[in-house]
Amino acid sequence: WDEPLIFELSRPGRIGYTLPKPIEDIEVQIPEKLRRKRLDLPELSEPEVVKHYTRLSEMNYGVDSGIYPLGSCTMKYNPKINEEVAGHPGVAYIHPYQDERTVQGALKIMWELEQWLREITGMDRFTLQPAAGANGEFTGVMIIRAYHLDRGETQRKEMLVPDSAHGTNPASAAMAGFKVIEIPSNDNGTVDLEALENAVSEKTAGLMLTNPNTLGIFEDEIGEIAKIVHKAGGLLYYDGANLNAVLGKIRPGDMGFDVVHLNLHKTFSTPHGGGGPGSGPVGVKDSLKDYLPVPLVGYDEKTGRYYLDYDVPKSIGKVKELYGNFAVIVRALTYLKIMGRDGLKEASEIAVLNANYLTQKLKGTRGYELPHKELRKHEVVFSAEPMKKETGVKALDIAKRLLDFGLHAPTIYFPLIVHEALMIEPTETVSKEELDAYIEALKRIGEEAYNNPELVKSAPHNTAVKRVDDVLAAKRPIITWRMYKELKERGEVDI
Amino acid sequence: WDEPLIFELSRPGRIGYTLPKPIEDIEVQIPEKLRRKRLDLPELSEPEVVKHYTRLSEMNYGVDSGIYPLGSCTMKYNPKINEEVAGHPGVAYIHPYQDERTVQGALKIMWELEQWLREITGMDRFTLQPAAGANGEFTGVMIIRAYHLDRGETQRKEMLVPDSAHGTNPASAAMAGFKVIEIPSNDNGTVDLEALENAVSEKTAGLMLTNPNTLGIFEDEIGEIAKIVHKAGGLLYYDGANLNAVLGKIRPGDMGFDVVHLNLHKTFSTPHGGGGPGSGPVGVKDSLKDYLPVPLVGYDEKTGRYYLDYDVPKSIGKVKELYGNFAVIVRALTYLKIMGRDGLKEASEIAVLNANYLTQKLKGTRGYELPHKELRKHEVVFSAEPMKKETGVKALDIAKRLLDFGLHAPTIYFPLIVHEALMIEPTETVSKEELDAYIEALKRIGEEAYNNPELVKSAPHNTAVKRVDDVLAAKRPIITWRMYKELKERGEVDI
Amino acid sequence: MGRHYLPNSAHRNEMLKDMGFSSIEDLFSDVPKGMVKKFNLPEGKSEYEVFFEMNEALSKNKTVLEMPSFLGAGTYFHYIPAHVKYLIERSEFLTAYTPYQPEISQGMLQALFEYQSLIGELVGLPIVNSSMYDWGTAMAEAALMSARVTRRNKFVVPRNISPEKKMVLHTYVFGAGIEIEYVDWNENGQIDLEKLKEKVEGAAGVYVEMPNFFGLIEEEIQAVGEIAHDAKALFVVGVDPTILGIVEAPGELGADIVVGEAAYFGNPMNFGGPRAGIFAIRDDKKLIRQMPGRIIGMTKDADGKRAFVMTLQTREQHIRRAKATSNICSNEALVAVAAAIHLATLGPKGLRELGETILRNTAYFKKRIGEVAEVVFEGINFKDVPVRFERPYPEIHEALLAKNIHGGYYLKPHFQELGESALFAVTETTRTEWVGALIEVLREVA
Amino acid sequence: MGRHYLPNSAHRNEMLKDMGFSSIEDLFSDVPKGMVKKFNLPEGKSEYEVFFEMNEALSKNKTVLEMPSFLGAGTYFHYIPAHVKYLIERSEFLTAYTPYQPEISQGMLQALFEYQSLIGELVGLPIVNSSMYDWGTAMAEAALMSARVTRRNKFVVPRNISPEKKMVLHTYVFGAGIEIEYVDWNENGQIDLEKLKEKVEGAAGVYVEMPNFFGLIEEEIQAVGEIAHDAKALFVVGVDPTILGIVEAPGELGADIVVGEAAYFGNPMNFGGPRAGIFAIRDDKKLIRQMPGRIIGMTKDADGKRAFVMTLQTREQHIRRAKATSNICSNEALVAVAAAIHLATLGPKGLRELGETILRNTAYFKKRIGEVAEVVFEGINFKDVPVRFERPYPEIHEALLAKNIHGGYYLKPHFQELGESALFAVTETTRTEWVGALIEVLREVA
Repeated sequence: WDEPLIFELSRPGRIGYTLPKPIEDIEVQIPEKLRRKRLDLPELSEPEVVKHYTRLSEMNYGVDSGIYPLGSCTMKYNPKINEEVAGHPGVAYIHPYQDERTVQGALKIMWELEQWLREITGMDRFTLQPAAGANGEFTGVMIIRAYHLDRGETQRKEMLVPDSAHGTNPASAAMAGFKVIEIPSNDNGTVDLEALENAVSEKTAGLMLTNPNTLGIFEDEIGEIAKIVHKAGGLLYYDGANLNAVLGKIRPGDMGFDVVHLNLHKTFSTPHGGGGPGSGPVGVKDSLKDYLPVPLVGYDEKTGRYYLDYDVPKSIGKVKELYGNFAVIVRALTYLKIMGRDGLKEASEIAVLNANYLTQKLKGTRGYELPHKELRKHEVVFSAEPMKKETGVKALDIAKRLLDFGLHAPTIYFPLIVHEALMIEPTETVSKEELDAYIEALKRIGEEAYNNPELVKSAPHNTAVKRVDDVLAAKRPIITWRMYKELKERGEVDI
Repeated sequence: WDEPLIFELSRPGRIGYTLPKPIEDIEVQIPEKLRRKRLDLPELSEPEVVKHYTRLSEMNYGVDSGIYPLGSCTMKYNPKINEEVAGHPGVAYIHPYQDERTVQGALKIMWELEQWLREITGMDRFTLQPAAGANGEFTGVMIIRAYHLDRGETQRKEMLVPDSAHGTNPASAAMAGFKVIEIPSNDNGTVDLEALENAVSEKTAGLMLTNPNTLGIFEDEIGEIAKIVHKAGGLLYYDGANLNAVLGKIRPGDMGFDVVHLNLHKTFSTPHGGGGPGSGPVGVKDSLKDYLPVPLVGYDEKTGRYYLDYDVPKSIGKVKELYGNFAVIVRALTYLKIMGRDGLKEASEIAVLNANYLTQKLKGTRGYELPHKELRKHEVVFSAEPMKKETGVKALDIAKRLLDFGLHAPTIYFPLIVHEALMIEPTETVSKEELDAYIEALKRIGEEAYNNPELVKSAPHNTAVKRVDDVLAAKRPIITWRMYKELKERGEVDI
Repeated sequence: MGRHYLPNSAHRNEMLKDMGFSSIEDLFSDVPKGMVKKFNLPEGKSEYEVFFEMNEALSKNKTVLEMPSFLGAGTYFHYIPAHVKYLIERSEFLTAYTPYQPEISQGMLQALFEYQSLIGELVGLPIVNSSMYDWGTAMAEAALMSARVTRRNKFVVPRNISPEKKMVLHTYVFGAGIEIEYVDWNENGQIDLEKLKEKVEGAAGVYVEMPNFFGLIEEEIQAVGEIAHDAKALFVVGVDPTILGIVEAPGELGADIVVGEAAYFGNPMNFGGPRAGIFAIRDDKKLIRQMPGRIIGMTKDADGKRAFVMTLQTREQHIRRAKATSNICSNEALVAVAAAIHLATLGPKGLRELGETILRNTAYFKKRIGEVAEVVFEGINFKDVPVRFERPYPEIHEALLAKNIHGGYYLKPHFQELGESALFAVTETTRTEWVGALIEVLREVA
Repeated sequence: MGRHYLPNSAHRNEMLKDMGFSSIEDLFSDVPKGMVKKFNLPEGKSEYEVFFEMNEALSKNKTVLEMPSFLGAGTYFHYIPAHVKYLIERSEFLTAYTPYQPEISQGMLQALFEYQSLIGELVGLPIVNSSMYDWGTAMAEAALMSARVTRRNKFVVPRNISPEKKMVLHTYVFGAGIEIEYVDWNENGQIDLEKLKEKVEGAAGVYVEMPNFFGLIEEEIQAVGEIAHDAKALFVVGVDPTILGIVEAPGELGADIVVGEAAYFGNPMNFGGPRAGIFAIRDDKKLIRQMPGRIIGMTKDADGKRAFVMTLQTREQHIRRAKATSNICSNEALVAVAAAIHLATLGPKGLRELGETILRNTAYFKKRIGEVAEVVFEGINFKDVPVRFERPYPEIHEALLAKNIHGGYYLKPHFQELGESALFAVTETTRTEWVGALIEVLREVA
């Protein structure tokens, strides 16, 4: 259905709030020139606010709505116990500057999570401060930068990034002041060793890599890769976006990585919240721990006390205010404790099982091509290039048509090295029936493309809104109610 | 969409639970003859359970979905703060037999609620034990029975009930062993005084009345009614179902009632839960307090301690295990504290305003008749008798057609004294826009009835399922999965 | 003062004018003079203040999370998986009412049908209603129903049931004039079959519990059924459904009516409420017609598609009024849905494991408590264990409480013959260190 | 061990066989030998055990509900109406990701558009993104953006901002080689305009806060803007948005970029996170092209119906990669939605009343604390008040803590010149009795 904007539901005089009275009615005058004049917020009662956002929520697809195989995003089920624990007043109602003696529970949780993450990654020390994956990447590359500078190697200003990498990798490296050097992939979909050999030099700061990579392919020459980079004096950065594939089985530290960021919201089942909050802890080998952001969490075995440790002499400083997304941290630890060693291993195995099941069942279907190697880890990237060539139906059309079946689309047009890419990551929490239905839908869309391409090109047909015009949105941006109102008044918009 | 039964989603081997291990692995043998053999529960993982019930919830209409003007049910908005407070561990995790010293908070809340209810009703003492309105009614009439018996008036076995009363009134009276005498209504829709005069006798135990009554009409001769019943030696019972109309303005005690039950889920904004839990506290005048169920909640001013008081010498006993629906009680007190004296009064005024607004705007519309007096309180009963006669469209059809507009239907075919009754109770928490839309929909359906009656008769058209066949359901009841499976196997059902 | 819940508060005058009224008082002009009063109540407060006050009060309750507790006696600390609570708090379930309009209530109707179905599997009977208030009222309604079905007016009940249930039963049957006849327990704490035989004649129904109030499995429950049926009485079984993963379904043991507490699944203790009474019967027209409570049935819609609807309503108060099978209207729907979700989560394997775990924990507890006090009855216990002390139990209770441990339920006030006994209970949530701490204190004081 | 989350755990072999594999290890055959290891981690536990453990740990935290607290300094105890939390926990919001498929994500897209719109009204600017990580990172991104827009490499910042924000700023601008120039405060604790003038030349941007770290309203904020603009620098205002019901919108005061903390609405303290950074700009093509973060726009669907979609994505990392305006990908969408719901609930009247109440409570607090200690600066305070003591503040802190009161944030480590000062804060949630208790203790120990 159509739900008006909250501003359009406003009626003068309605109130939705209650507030305690001031302790004492002291008159305080804001200087006239600073006094607020206009304030066009909507006026609604609480029941109306609740109805409005309840309806909006019903116009949204979440992990509890059905399969959500968005490649590289690890949309696994978010256990409700995470929410229950994070709803404890001991999370919401504590202030970050409280005396450490009054927040021992919080510090203990952060400390414990760090211990888990150390063992999972093979790293020696972690910061939980970064708010999301990209914030973690920035932290990691800043640490690499600080490391080289500290050693006087000011020339190490080049960060190597494979062409299959997430966009955040080059962006984060650039933010840290690095020059980004792209490394091509070979026919297997993995890093081209020769190109890597040619790219490394005394300017190399490091290589950012995710393994398995965004094609879902394990970089089987990771040993060689690490050797090349380390030999050149560079460091190896592990993008944890795909850790779910090897969780509990293989450790980035054992693969030769020096720095790693994790996405608690992907790998450790904390909800994605429609785009955040996430949490992107960064772990490093001992050699880099002096560069971590402050504060770290310490534990004094003698007194049994946890504390915030600001004594990190060469720290890069802070990448976010305070200590990180604590409410997300609580959820992740809850998940880890429930899963335990064997559960984590089984989760990644089933995630890999599901992705390969889908790969095997879909491959050979007319219109879809499976480039690179067959064996995948947590995700698979098909190409709809044949379909596009033969019918004009693009990856985007396939994605939209999937919505008609009540299914969420895969990630499309990424990684960039695959044309008409469909990047599918089912995760371990979907059932065989859901996978079968997804495969069935993709096959059916393939048939539709060859028999009735218009049906697919004009999809979706069964959704609340039809295909959304993003070109129009960019051409004449309408970003806020005040912009919209003004344009509307000027007759420049007819929405 | 169609969601399968949870049994149909079952796949052998899946598990959705976790349990702690036994403290010690002691072998205990259940005797062979008592050992469980078959157990055909469904097997699902947690994500599947969550998706299933999420989808089911999306196939249901609640107060947050839109207007829900179910007459006599007072479907007001349920403030979320009620849920927040009721979610405190101090509600969920306390055992009813805990030492009173360890549940002072719970007892205080019960005590405080009683004080509010006393003042609101003009009664002297309350039990919070009844689980729902009907359970409260039973409590109330049992108290009346005990009172008469205690006074040796064993012949008082007749309970008077107006013909406009809720079905629970006669049913509760009958359960308590009373003979039910129906009192007719007069043309105003109120109790026929003459008939009442004729009905009372030395056999009269009491009169059960709701005021305003189920037509939404205030029994303006309540003073006379009370006099007649009391003079005959009977007691006056107040059915609190409609208290929302006079909350904070008029007290049943001041109208002459001796016993009253309230519905916390109706009047005090606790959610209805799809049919329960409710809570039906019963209040009595001092003369009846010795008959209340045990335990009552006491407060010792000297020690400042709250306690459970089992010392009620003539108690009727218990009408439910333990102390009532505590989690509901917590919600009701939260609501009362927020509303306060003026808020309660304003709530009932707006409820009455809304019902009369609807009455005034709808009356005179072709097909709808407004029997009895025009002035209503919290609800109004229209009759679709003219429409039925002229077009064949019945109240049921109107109700179903309303669903097509995304609106919940009113209560229909009740009270029994109005033909083709549409009993509409908007409550105070709907907006003028919602009322206008409802009136508009009723008018439009009226027009449809005269222009295209089939459209209305075959409604609903836009709902998840079409009109549901309740005759079939009663003819060959299918009540459980095991019944269904058996019938299916025998080929006796095709659903 | 709550105006934030009242959208039209801002439009009073506008609406009144529109209707041709000049003030709200016009709308109350039919109220006799002097009847409208100003109430002596506190003024309304902000949500924050009320939240703070209520939080303060509730924080004074000592929860079982803060204080190990061995209370049971009909209320148990089971763990409720978090998703159960989350799902029933979705407002489409939480804020709806009885599904009078099935076309927009299929979600709640199907959820309740699933509840009925899950309970049906559990107790081994095909007809289940969508809930009573609690076990006690369900049992009392079973007594009333037995009397209606058999046209007899005696109901036979063992003495080893809870004082709560006895009181509810007496209140409920008073109006119908049904006599309650009690049967003693034998040396094993279980119903005495010989004494039962003496009392069964002319009975409308015979009731027995699994396990009984003393936590004991009634090993001769089938014989009880046979005795009842031989006397043409209905056989009514009350059951703690958490035992049904390991103990045979009462329906398979001959029960005509099964009652019990559904809230042991999916619902926390809540200081005793809300609960939800199980009510199930055999597929027998005579019984069905007399059954109390709401029933959801499967049917079709106008297109022939599967749909659910409230059914067999002609038994109910809104239609039959004084002649209804019960006065129940609001039931405990949401409690039932929570129980259903928990049951669907447990599945057959989980329910068995739950039963086994509790059985083992109870055996472990008996072994340990036996070191410091006397276990009153032999037999197989499930959750509850009556324990006798040499000292007055209230003294033991005080000593335990002083060490932040809550002991059991004092039995003596209701069962004099058991002396200084208390009913201690464990479940799957009982932690090893709790038992250790209890035994340690008892070693000193018992 | 988590198998309850893994439906296909029961079908491993069946699925492997179907695919022509014989074991899971086949699927890892491309992993170099010896790389797969057995981890040294605890075994998985049941949900109950983990719930119990986590509850035990979290209960060790002393919450502000149990201990009156006067901490502020960038994190404040505001009350969040219960419906806000309820609504954002609806799984359709909670468990979704970035709305890449607008056709099935209109709910989140519209909610974020409304967030942008509400913030737009609040700060008086038409372009708002759908959130940064927090105020600190938003401010740092504003510095980077200012440098990109002006092609200058100096950013001017007053010293009266929080140590946290300074540290974030330094880390963020390091890569871009931007120099941070600090401006002192004057005797009123506000930015010193003369000193600003000395440093403004060549600046990409000038930053100022409302109120500043000392809780003081920057009364000459317009002059700061003029000085910035005169030097062709961008004027960047950081704002605590809870003040904007009573203080003029920064957009109206000349700001080119407004940053701030959205999480003060709708989100609890959470030990400092998650938060959500406000980022808003003027409608200026040059600025828009350089703006960081996700932006939701209104558009049409194929039928011409209103719809929402992520827009202006060509600035972003997934398209522009190394040349993106920021690396941000996941943002704080749900935090922003919570803020929007809270704002919609407050409305204009509520926001004004909130501001007034805090302003009055702060004034009351200043009056009372002035009885026992020295208020460091004159001026109008909002929430935070720097208070100087004669004794070392840590001693005062200990004395307060012993009485179950948490005092303010110790300023000396970061602002030596303020001596034994601490930043005390109040909000609308501060209770009269808290202040009373504080003053009583301070009378004894201060």
